[in-house]
Amino acid sequence: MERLEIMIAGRGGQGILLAGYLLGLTLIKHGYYVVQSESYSAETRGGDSRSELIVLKEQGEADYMRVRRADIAVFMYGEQLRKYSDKVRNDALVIVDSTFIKPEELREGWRSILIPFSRIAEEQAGTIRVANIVMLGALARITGLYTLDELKETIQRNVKPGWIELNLRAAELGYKVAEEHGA
Amino acid sequence: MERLEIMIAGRGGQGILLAGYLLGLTLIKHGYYVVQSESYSAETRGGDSRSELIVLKEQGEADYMRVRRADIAVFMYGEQLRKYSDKVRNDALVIVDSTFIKPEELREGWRSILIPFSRIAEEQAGTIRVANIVMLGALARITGLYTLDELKETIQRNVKPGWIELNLRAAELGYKVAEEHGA
Amino acid sequence: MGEASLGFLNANQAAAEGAITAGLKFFAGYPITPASDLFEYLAKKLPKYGGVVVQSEDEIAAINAIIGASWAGAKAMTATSGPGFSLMAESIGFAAMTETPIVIIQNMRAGPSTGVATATGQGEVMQSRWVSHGHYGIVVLTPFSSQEAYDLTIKAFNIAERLRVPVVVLMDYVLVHTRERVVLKKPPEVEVLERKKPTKPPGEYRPYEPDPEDLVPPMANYGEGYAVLVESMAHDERGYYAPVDDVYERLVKRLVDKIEVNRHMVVESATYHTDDAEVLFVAFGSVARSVMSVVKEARMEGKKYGLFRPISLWPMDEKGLRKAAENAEQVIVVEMNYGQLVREVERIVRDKPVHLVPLLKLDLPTPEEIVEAARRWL
Amino acid sequence: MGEASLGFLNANQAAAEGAITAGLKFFAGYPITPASDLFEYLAKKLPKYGGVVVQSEDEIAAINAIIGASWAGAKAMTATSGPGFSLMAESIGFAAMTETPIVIIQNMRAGPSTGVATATGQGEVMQSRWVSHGHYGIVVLTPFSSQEAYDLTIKAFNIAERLRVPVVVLMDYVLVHTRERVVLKKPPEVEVLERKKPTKPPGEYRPYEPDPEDLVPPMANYGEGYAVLVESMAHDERGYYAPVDDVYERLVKRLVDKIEVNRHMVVESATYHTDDAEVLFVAFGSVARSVMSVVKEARMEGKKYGLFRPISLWPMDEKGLRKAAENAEQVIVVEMNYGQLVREVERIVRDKPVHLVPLLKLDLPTPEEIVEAARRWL
Amino acid sequence: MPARRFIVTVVADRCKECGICIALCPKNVLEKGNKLNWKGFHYTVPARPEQCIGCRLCEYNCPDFAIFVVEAEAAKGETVWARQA
Amino acid sequence: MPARRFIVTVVADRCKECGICIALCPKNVLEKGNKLNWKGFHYTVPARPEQCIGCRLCEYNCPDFAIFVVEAEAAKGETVWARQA
Amino acid sequence: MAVIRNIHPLDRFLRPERLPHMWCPGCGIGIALSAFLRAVNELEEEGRIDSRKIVFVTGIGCTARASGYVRFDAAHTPHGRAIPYAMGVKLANPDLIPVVFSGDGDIVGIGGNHFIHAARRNMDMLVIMVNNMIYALTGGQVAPTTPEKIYTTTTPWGNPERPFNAVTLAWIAGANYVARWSVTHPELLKNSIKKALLMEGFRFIEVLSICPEVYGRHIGFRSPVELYTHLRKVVKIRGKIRPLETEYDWERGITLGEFVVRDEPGFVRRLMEVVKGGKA
Amino acid sequence: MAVIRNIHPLDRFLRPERLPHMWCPGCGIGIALSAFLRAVNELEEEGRIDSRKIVFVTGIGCTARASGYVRFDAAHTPHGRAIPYAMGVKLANPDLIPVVFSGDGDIVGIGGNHFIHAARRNMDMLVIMVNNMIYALTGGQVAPTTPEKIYTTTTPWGNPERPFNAVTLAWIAGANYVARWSVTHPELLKNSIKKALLMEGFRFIEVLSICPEVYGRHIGFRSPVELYTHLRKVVKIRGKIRPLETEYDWERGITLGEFVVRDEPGFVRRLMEVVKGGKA
Ligand SMILES: Cc1ncc(C[n+]2csc(CCOP(=O)(O)OP(=O)(O)O)c2C)c(N)n1
Ligand SMILES: Cc1ncc(C[n+]2csc(CCOP(=O)(O)OP(=O)(O)O)c2C)c(N)n1
Ligand code: SF4
Ligand code: SF4
Ligand code: SF4
Ligand code: SF4
Repeated sequence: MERLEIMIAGRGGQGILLAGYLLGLTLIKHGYYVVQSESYSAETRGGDSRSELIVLKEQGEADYMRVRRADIAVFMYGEQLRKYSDKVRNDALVIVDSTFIKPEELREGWRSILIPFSRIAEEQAGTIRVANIVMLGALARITGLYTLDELKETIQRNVKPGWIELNLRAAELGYKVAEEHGA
Repeated sequence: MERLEIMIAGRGGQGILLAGYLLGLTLIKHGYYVVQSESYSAETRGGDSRSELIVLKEQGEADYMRVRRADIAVFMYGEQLRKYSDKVRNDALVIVDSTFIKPEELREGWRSILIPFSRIAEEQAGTIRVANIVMLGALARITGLYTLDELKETIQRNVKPGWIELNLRAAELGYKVAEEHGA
Repeated sequence: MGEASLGFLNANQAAAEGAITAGLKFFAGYPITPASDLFEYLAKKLPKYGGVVVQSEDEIAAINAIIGASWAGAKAMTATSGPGFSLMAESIGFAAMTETPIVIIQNMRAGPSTGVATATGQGEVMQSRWVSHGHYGIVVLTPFSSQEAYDLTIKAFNIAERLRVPVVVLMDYVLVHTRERVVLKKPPEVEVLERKKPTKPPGEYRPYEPDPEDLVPPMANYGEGYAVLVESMAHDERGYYAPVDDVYERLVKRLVDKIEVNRHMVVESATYHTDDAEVLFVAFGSVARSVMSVVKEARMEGKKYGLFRPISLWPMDEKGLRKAAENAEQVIVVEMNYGQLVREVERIVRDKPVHLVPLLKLDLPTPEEIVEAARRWL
Repeated sequence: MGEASLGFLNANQAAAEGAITAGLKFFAGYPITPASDLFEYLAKKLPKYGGVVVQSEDEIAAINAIIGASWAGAKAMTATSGPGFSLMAESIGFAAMTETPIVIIQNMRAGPSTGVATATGQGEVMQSRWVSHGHYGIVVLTPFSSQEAYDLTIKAFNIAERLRVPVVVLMDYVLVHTRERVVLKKPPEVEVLERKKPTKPPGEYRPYEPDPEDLVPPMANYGEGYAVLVESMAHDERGYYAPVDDVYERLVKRLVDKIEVNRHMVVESATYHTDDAEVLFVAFGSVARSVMSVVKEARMEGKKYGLFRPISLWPMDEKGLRKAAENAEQVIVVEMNYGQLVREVERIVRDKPVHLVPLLKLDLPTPEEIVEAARRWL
Repeated sequence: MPARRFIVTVVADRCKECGICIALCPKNVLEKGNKLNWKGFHYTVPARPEQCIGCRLCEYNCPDFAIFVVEAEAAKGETVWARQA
Repeated sequence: MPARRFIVTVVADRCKECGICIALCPKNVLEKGNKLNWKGFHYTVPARPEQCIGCRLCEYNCPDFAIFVVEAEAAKGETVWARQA
Repeated sequence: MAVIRNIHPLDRFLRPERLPHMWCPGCGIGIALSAFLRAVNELEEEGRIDSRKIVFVTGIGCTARASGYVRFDAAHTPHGRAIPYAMGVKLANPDLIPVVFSGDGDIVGIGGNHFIHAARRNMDMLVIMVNNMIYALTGGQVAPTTPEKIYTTTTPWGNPERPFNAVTLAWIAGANYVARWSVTHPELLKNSIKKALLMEGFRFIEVLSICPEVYGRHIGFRSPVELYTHLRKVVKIRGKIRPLETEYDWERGITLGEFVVRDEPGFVRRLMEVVKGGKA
Repeated sequence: MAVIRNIHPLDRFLRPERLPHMWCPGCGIGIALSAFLRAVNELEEEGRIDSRKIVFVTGIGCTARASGYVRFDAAHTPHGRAIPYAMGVKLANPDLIPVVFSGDGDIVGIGGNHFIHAARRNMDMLVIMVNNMIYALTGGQVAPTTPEKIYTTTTPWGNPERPFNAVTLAWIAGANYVARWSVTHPELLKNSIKKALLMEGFRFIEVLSICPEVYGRHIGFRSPVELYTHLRKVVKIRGKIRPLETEYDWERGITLGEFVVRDEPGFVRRLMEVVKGGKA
């Protein structure tokens, strides 16, 4: 792996930016060099939310810091999938929240994995608001870029005290469901 | 006369700027083209006050609008005479208020005329504040650049109502004293 | 109207008269030396012409008041000097963004900061163009005599109203302390333009939809039933906030391009003995008059000096300048700052040596002083 | 101290960390997107380092408060974006005139006026230099990464304190929404400079009397017994108002010259494949990174492209730029405005064609978009 | 005097599911619907219009111009769309 | 108790001839002098210092730090210059 | 392209194609705006106002976005500058009716000087200040109206400042009309606006609002209904009391009511009178 | 070069080489400054203040020129900005004692917003506002303190504005100490300054002054003594009255006295307390 481009996209309110941030921190802890950028339409809440990560083995030259062709894409909502799929490689690993996205929306060629992050969060963790963390747990297992423990450590250190417990559970849930998924 | 340079200088409070303004207006009425500029040190009251006039027969090109070598200079106070006499031609017509300036301060070569404008104003017009108008009256007679009537018309039109009477008297006084002076 | 009369006026008074001739109906200001006497002149006189003059609590209020007044249908103006102009920075951009016709008289005094309130300077060449954040268009005119102060103020209103841009008239302390004869031409002897009015009915009219030839949108005033929205955010033709690439690009480009497209009504310069000039001086404002004397006297001695004087400072007559410099071996920029106009001249005249003569003096330099300061290149 | 640590920070946070490392002790600000999160970061953190963070009633109050705080002995800073920077115009000149060390973080967003608060832009190239009236000196630094935001903020304080000038760090919206690894070097690994203190006793010390080599006067703080007068008017070495030609000239020249004389501690640029570049790009800030990708990819195709990136924008590394352009057939300036930096480049590189690629987009342009926009010259 | 009757209209695409009208309605006329509008909100529905007494608390307190009440012959609950594709 | 005595000092080059001290002095100690200072003002002179009662109205009301009063063995009027050539 | 229908009875004063507006679910600004529009609607129906003469001026902030949704002559001016802009409008064309509608930060924060000077001059305009006690658009910084000790993003240690009671400020500065209402009482607000719209001089109405997204989050009331209900408990309507007796205290209560009704000549009239007096 | 001697008992707080100062003959600013310096002198002699801790801050105007004549740490800041500058000074080094000394236009004209916000925050500083009822340095334009109807150069038809009563404004905004005096009563002024200098929080003293050159000329009292005598008739000293009872009326009278003496914690203390509270 020379340079890995990851995109996470969804609606405002789905915790996309926090997910991107925690992912970035975890990857850094793992030893990667990471550039992570956020875009969102602050003006119209409920609008787009995007986190992009460029992951390098070592610190490279600082150059264009956005995803051009994502190697890994996570879509948490259908609207953003439609909007940004042209920024995803034809052979990319694409992980989607099947609570909101139907299989037929996925492009051929993608190595697609459908997991109902939101439903799992709501049903098993008690609130849809941790769907983002469930996703991060799954991502650990699916990509192998970092371990579940590394993710949990990041959560421990960076999440507001009241939320840590819940988030740790969500991460585990995600990891487990991905495992079950055979990923 | 191609271009005539006139400088009037004195202390703040002597009415130098008003004199310059009225002189300018009168000369314009007479048909000259006039550029008149003011300099004063607003910061330190009682400081310098200077009015400079460039008088042309016809409108010339607009160029440097200050006196470089005055053809006619009026000094109402000694300090300014000392300060600005190097801006006065060697053969200039120099008119001074002898209330404040002694003959020995005048440069050789100058065609000098000494008249105690301030004393005349105080004694004959009742207030030193019209010394400037006395001077303008005298200047009409001495230079012949404009007539006493033209000056009086300017005063009529441009001086605050309450002051017109007094100023007209002062102008006449000045004219007369210059006449007596043989000018 | 129609009759020209004569005035013996300083540049402030002449500008005030020009504004009245142009149809000024609203003036808001905050006192500052040396702009106050323009303000005071209008305070006395404008009400007689049915106009309103008001002193606001600061310069920020003044400029916003004239922007509001302009949309309420009045030709509107303010006057200030350096510190006040700086305070207006944000709202000058607002006027540009909303394409509001306003005129700002800027009486340059010695800066920076409080500087010397009663002395002259030319420290605002660059500031007058770039004072506000973001990219926008603005017009800056610079008189060098009372007559030009009168004429250019009328021109400033014409440009402001016709192009819907803020126009700055940049004068200096020396000019506002110099009285000269001014011919107060009135229409039809002098042209007075009005803003373009909507031709479409209220339902269809869009306040930022330009006419394609001149890129300027017609302007509906408040109270005329058009429900116009004056929008400081990036907006589409209706005035609706539109944070979208192409709308944004179209808007910002047009704010600048509409001045370019209408250069003919804006750009102005004067030359003096430039045809065969080997040494070309560039100067504006009162200093240009001292330089004229330098050129005049040099010519008498047979020296081939010339002067290029930008009258519109922004945009400048770049072609005219290049032409004036054609035969020059060197170009000498004389300005009362530490090098601003010279940067533009260097940029425009790329193939000649360009020198700066910075005159950081508090009063108008004499021709002798200029020659002395430029001696090494003469 | 002494230990470097690692951060995963956006440019705002990195700049805040840089300021803390440099010894920031006073921050005053007024909320504005996208500078608020820097402010908020410091509001939480600075009190733990014994510093004070305060929100003022507007940006004018903020900048005056930091100027006062600086004289009271604190390293002081504010942060803002376009509209707030415009409001600070007058007092930036005050800081320059009184030679007060302050740092201003300016987070560029899309203008003019309210523009698009949540989008990027580079509309303040010229404004950052010329925002205030009168002629004065100022330093502007422009990072293109979080690391540089950290490093340049420290450098900004060093320059501000050592040269007694206001220093602007000009970042953009994209950078403050990008997190990267930052090595948080601490002294002695990184140099932190302090203002020069008086060597003379109170009776003899003059607050504006420069050391002859570096033209910078030592600075006594309030409360140290020197009875220093901070004077916004033109002043002599004692701070006494002196509306006199030679004092004025000496002062204004020195305000500019002291930066020139100390260029070595200010001027900085980076080049990328410029040695043999036939097409030289010039760009700064986040856009420069997109251009780097353009250059990198072109090189892979054997095209001789290069990039010159000014890091100090004002003053710029003019020599470096000319050198980078030596072999170029053309110079292409890529900026997110409608032509500002390009004017400087035209002025500096007078013998090559210089082209503008204005990218009036609301988000970081991709390398493809840049190539597309510059196609006619490639 | 016969009881007055009202039509309660919800503009579905404007509703943001804040719940204020539901909470304020003294007669329990309104409830959160289970359909989503284009912005993803479960818009309010006038479930029991016949109970409406026309106090207009919903109309006056709706921050989104999304509900209003008019007097009519017969009570009715309407859900309409302002934006039509 | 013997009457107290005061030295009344005028700093001649600071005085601007405003006349406030003269008008306020309850004992007619001061008067406008007939000499001009370097700025052209007829500076105040303490003409009758022996009448001074030390009320210091002159000192406190002088806008120019140009007059002050100190208690002393013998009454005295002084005119001094701050600026000496 | 979507077709947009005018539906709501206030839609004629709105730009329905821009709805839903940008305000968060349950934000009180919409309630305040609705009250204003109903006031105009009723006055127009009563034949007492011509809505085409209204100029709706806002500064910058969440509240200030209202100018983009109303179908009046309008302006969205720089932050804090709505009042001087409105002054220019009025003086240039006294037939127009300027209404400033903006946030507390905009009006008594950065714009505080324009506010007190306009009140002092009795400048003819109606100022409606929607007070959500926070800088909302920028994400939750302290406002000059934020209660003491409260957490905000720029006072993470607790707000050390005392808030303004804008009612007393407007009164002392000289306003002809001063009232405070709350979005929890929209009809009272509407009636007050109707009255104020027809007066001359400087009229000021403060409207306490709810910002569930930012202020609510800071104080632990994220749900609009909870915050609304809480605010209803905080406010106390008082009849016929004087400005000095009003309270502005999130703990002890915030007084609502009409506190100043004066009849002094507005600036326009004063100006016309001196000019007619004709001394110059 | 002239040799300059320290002569006057206050010369140690002055820069005698700069005297005579730029103020016109009979200008009241010098009387106010003299009272201030005597207050400092007495407090220092009483061992209650260290004059080296004073930072004397002014804006722009005739009054503001005072910073150039005093031998303290000082600043002559942009027009209207003395208060925020002083705020920075105090917060950066709480040992310092900022004193703002400036004109009415500077402080409640262009600087009005800083004024009310500093009072609201109870920002620790003493503000002495010398009120000559006019913009003097710029030659006689209307000030926010100019009486109604008066001729000024920008109200040649008569002033259409009502003036501020700065006392009530400072009080409503939240000042800890509010007093008004006049140069016609310099000892009372001095005593008030002594008291205020030792307090915490925001302290405000308005000093009515005489400007014979500009304001006096406008109202027909050009002679300093005449104007002084007239002002003495206009002012009325009242003990123990409340701010609301004060008058500011050139015809009916202007109330002098001490109107607010409060003991609320100043901003520095408040800030230290919340940070110590340690929530962030
Ligand atoms: C000169 C300037 N400074 C700062 C900002 C950023 N800003 C936008 S809105 C706002 C304050 C909003 O608060 P408020 O007026 O109370 O309105 P709300 O959003 O709460 O309705 C600020 C500081 C700006 N736009 N312009
Ligand atoms: C931004 C700015 N605007 C205007 C001025 C011009 N100016 C200087 S002093 C002054 C007002 C003086 O009035 P005041 O504060 O009452 O002081 P006074 O001269 O009466 O003592 C003004 C408007 C300025 N220096 N800066
Ligand atoms: S009008 Fe009253 S009763 Fe009817 S739905 Fe609305 S809130 Fe309920
Ligand atoms: S101290 Fe009193 S009595 Fe003595 S000279 Fe002064 S004013 Fe007169
Ligand atoms: S009060 Fe002072 S300045 Fe005035 S006359 Fe007396 S000594 Fe001179
Ligand atoms: S942030 Fe607050 S004030 Fe702004 S729209 Fe949302 S709820 Fe309303």
